[in-house]
Amino acid sequence: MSLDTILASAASIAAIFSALMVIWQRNAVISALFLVLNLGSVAVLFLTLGGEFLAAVQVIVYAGAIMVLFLFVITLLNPAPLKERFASGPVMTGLTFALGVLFVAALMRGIMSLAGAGGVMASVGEEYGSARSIGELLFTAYLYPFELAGVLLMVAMVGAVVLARRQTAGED
Amino acid sequence: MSFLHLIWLIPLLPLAGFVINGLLGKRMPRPVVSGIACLAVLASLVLAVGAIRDLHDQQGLADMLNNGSALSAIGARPGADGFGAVLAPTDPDHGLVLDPSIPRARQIQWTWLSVGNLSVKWGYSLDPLSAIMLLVVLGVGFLIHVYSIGYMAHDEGFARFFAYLNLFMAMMLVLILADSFLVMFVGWEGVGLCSYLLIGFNYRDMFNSARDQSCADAGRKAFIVNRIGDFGFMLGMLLILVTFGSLDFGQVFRGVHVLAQVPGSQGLLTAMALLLFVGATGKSAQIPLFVWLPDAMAGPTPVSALIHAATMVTAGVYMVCRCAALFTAAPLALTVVAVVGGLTALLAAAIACTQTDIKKVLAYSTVSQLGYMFLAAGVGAFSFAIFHVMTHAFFKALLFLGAGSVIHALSGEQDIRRMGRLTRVLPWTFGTFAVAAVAIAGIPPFAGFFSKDSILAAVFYEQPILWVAGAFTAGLTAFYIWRLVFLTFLGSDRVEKERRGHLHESPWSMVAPLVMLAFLATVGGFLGVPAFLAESVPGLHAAAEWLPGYLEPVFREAHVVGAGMGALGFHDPAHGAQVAAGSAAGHGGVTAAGEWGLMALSVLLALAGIAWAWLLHGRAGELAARLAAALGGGYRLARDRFRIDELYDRILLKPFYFMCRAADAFDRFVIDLLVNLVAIATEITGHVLKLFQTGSVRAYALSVFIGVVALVTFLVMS
Amino acid sequence: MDAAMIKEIGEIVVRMLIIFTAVFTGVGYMTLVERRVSAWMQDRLGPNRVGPQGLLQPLADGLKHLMKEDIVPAGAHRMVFVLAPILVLVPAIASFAVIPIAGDAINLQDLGLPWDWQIKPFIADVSVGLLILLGLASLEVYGVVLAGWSSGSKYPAMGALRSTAQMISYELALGLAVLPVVLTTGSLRLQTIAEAQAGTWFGFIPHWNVFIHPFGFLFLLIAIFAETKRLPFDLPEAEPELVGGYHTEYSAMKFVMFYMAEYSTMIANAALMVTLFFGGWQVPGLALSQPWMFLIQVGAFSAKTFFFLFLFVWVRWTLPRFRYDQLMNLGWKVLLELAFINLLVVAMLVAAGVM
Amino acid sequence: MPLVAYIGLSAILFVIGVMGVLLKRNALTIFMSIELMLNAVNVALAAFARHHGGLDGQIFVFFVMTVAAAEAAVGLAIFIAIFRLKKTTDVTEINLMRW
Repeated sequence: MSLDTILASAASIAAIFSALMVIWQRNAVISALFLVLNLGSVAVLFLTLGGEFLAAVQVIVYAGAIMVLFLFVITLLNPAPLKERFASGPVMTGLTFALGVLFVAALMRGIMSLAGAGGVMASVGEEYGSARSIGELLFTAYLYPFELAGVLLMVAMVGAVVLARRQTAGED
Repeated sequence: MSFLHLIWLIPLLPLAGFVINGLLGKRMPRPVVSGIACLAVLASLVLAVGAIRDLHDQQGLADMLNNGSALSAIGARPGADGFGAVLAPTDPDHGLVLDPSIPRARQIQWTWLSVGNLSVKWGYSLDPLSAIMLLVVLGVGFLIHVYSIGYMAHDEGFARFFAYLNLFMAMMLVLILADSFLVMFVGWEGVGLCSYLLIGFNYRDMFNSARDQSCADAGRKAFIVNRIGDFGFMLGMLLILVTFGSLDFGQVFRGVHVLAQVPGSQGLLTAMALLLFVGATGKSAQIPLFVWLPDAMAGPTPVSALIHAATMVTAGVYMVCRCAALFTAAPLALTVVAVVGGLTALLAAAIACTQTDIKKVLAYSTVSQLGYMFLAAGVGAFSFAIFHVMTHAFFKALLFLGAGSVIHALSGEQDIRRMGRLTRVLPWTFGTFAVAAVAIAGIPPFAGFFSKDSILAAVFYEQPILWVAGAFTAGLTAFYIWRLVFLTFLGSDRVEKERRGHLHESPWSMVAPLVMLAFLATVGGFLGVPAFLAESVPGLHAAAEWLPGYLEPVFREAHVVGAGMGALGFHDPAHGAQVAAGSAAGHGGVTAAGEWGLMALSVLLALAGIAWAWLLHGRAGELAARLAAALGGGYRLARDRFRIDELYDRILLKPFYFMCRAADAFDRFVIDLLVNLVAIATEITGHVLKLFQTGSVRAYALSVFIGVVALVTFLVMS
Repeated sequence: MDAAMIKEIGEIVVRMLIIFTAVFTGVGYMTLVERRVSAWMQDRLGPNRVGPQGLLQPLADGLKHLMKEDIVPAGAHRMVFVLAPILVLVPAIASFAVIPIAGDAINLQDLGLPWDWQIKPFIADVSVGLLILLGLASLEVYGVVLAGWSSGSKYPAMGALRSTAQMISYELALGLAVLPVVLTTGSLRLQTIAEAQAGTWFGFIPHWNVFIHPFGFLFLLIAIFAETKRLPFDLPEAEPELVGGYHTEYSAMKFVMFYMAEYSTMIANAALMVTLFFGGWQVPGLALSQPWMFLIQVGAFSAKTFFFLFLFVWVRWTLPRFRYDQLMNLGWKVLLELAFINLLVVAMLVAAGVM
Repeated sequence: MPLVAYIGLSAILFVIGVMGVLLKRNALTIFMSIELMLNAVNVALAAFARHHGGLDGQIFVFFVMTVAAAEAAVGLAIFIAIFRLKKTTDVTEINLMRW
């Protein structure tokens, strides 16, 4: 057991636990906090996968921006916590959950075929996942999608401003 | 840089005038509007004259060809200005291509269409044939533009009128300069559109209240009848495209020469020629599609003069002449052309004798004269056809403009029964009108005499029967035109009282073009003095058959491989040397005496017609009425235009309406029923399906998820 | 546990000891400095009773707060209420992990100690150190927003919303302001950035980024004032308007944690400015043998950092407060654009080969 | 940790996210569950990238984050608008798309 494996296992357990808590909690704020924990665990997983830059971006973008926005909206609106945990009755919930388990089982069966020689991680150099290497790829091979992503963010920004804007008198 | 490089500008300038006047005309003062319109045409005229001069500058052409590489280095960037000029040896596909032997200058500007193997280039070509048409159209067009300044002075749609007129000029120039069938078709349709717009110019006014027709209806009629012809043109084009794989004139005609050698190809060639001729009958108002032209008189008179007398209606003749190679390769088609032309000439002249509307008379006269042109083309005398196009443009435009001047003076009166004794009031108009009348009647030495006589002489040797019709028509022509003169200007004063107060001679802008045209109608004929005449009259040597000689290279090219030429003595290859020398056209060994005899006969016929007109209408008396009564049914038939409109109504429109109603019923009760059944089924299905539309996004997501699970499970298990 | 492992762990522990001790001491004494300096500026004495010149005052304050009653309001969400101050403090402290305090590692034997341990001048050597700093700065928002929400009362909620909006807004300008430095240095590793500022121009002007990116520094300074919610941008806790902002309901040790977080953020940001723009631990033209080099570099770093801490205090007691809409306008409509233009210009100059 | 473990973890996280979307009543939590799913996919992408030794998978993660950010911004704005209208976050109450 290397340090990496210990770290990855711990992060995996944390990720699964926090994900479960996200959907178990009735209070949206607590859910959001567990989601942050989940995102942090995933960032650690990225680190163990050699994604140093990715982990940093995960923290900055997901935890630092997206989830803050979630929390900001939740606290801004401050809706009363809902009484029911789930939307459907217990039978429906149970069935849906069973469906999920079936899905995981099916996926696992498929994933297991990767085990053995097919699932070996490639050995990578020092530069793997660094800001420089990612940046080089982004600005060369993926320049076009990168620019499109910029446009997407721009559109989203305008859309968000328009949607969330309170309609003042005189407008219809 | 010679004027030949600027050919592209010739149609573009009037188009620019159209754009400017069309967009901004309403906001500009009238002098500016008319100034732009006239200057655009004038500038085109200057460019055209310059280009034609350069075309015949042998030295210049040689220099340009020799310096081809140097020049092409200057103008060789086809993309740079879009019209880069390149000379032949270096790059034949772009810019200027010179052929000094014709002489011909082609300017191919860009590839317009490129579909599969078909590649149509937008190109112009200038050769003697298009040069003559160019000068006629631009010259007469410019005069009529000037005339319109005065004629339309009081009209609300001043700017609109000049915009349309300029657009027409642009389209006509495209038609003339076209280097391929498709480009010609653009101009062809463009002038048709302008014709429609201008006929219906006063679209609110009634044109024929008896038949409840507005001017817009007249325009529509012209357009629809033309569409029938255009359809023929289009089919002909497609047939040519399928056969030769190209629409470029040069390639097609080379293909024709090759095809003509193939035994059994006559049917195909005849079909092509006849289909194109259908287009020509539409545009040039020949039997059976001539019915639109008289109604086209609903347009303002300058329009009638420009479009429906001098230029557009001759497009059909021009097209047939342009396709001379094709028509000569299909003798049967050529015969059809001649027969149709002759019959139209006769029929229209007969109708013209009975009409009482001044413009209607002139309209039928136009149809009749166009018939002459086709008659000439039909016997292979293409250069005489073009000669007549030219002289006709001069005197018929003059007649129309004179008629316009009369109408203008009489505040819109068009019925010659309510005119008379106008010589004093309209001296200039009368003078010039009389010149035109003499010219059309065929009295030497006016323009009409030479062209008509040349045609009749050519016809006499090719189709003697048609010559009879032609000669008789000549007499009729002299009769009806002088009937018009006598009724309008001479005789008793029958002008209505309320119109008398406004009587006045037209302003200078109208009179000046009249004088100019009168001059042309007087001397225009000397461009084509028959050879025997020129030889016998001192000082005319230089003028001997100048125009046919000038045009000859174009038509000689059409006869390079004279398939089926044996029947045509006029352009028999046996006389090729003679023809090329530009001297006597040969006429298949006709003697000078025979020529003299024919000429004398036609002059006699013309004089007889004039005398007859004077007898009937020039002096007081009941002779005309008594004659009309004596002729009875025949007269009424001619007066009612042989009831051809009604005939079309009966045999074409009625069955067509019936078919339409049947189709309508079928559509309503069969197709709609099916469609409605489908719609009802869809609606019912929708009503059932909407039950699943709970509005709960979670439910939708769940169904998606079930599908995903099923799919993944299936994939993993298999 | 073999010797190598002991050595490795020992090295890490010593590094952490040095840095965190320094930070906590710094935080404690910053409270004193603030009170003394403000008193000095207002011609007062300030706390000078506990120990000589009041030097033991922080200790006394800490003790006092420890013994106070820890109140959790009735309407509060208990778990989050407890979690919030921790979430504020941890990122603030964690920031120091990547900030280098000296150039080269030092061997404890050089200091006369018996262990042959190489002590690096930072806790974690991360190649994306600057990103980590920015990420941690953005995480501080959580504590603030949760503190406001969990208090279950209006003033803290308002204060939290204000703080959050303000911090999110100025984070962008902050990030954009430091990017030019990254562009010219070509690294996100703070030690590399500090090392790149060695040397001088003409022998007397230090090769510091502040002289290359004066605007970047200016924008960073303004953004940091807003990030730390200090005057003139202390709207979230503006006493006359919001009583005390998001930590109104907090008391005892939890309140101390907020307080500590504020000061440690200040120190971290000051250190960041020093590292990015003022050569970090660089002392121009100095070349000595270990351990003196190490000690002098640490001293230089501390001195520079203290200068900025003093600036914070100085400004706080000098300038008036902005209005909230002015603050937002400044952030979104002025600072962001200017920082962006600055970045663009620098990027163009770099591309053109000028920088 | 071997590739299989990462991918398995990704699958589990993904299904938990799906469960959240299907079962939760609070629109905000549903939204968070979507983020969970996106993250699960990110783990798989990064793991496969490491497996192949290339960086393209990480680039994809980068783009997924971009899309997630855009989605969060617009989604939350929509959510605010809906909350203003219906005064609730309960999706069972929000069925405007019903026939």
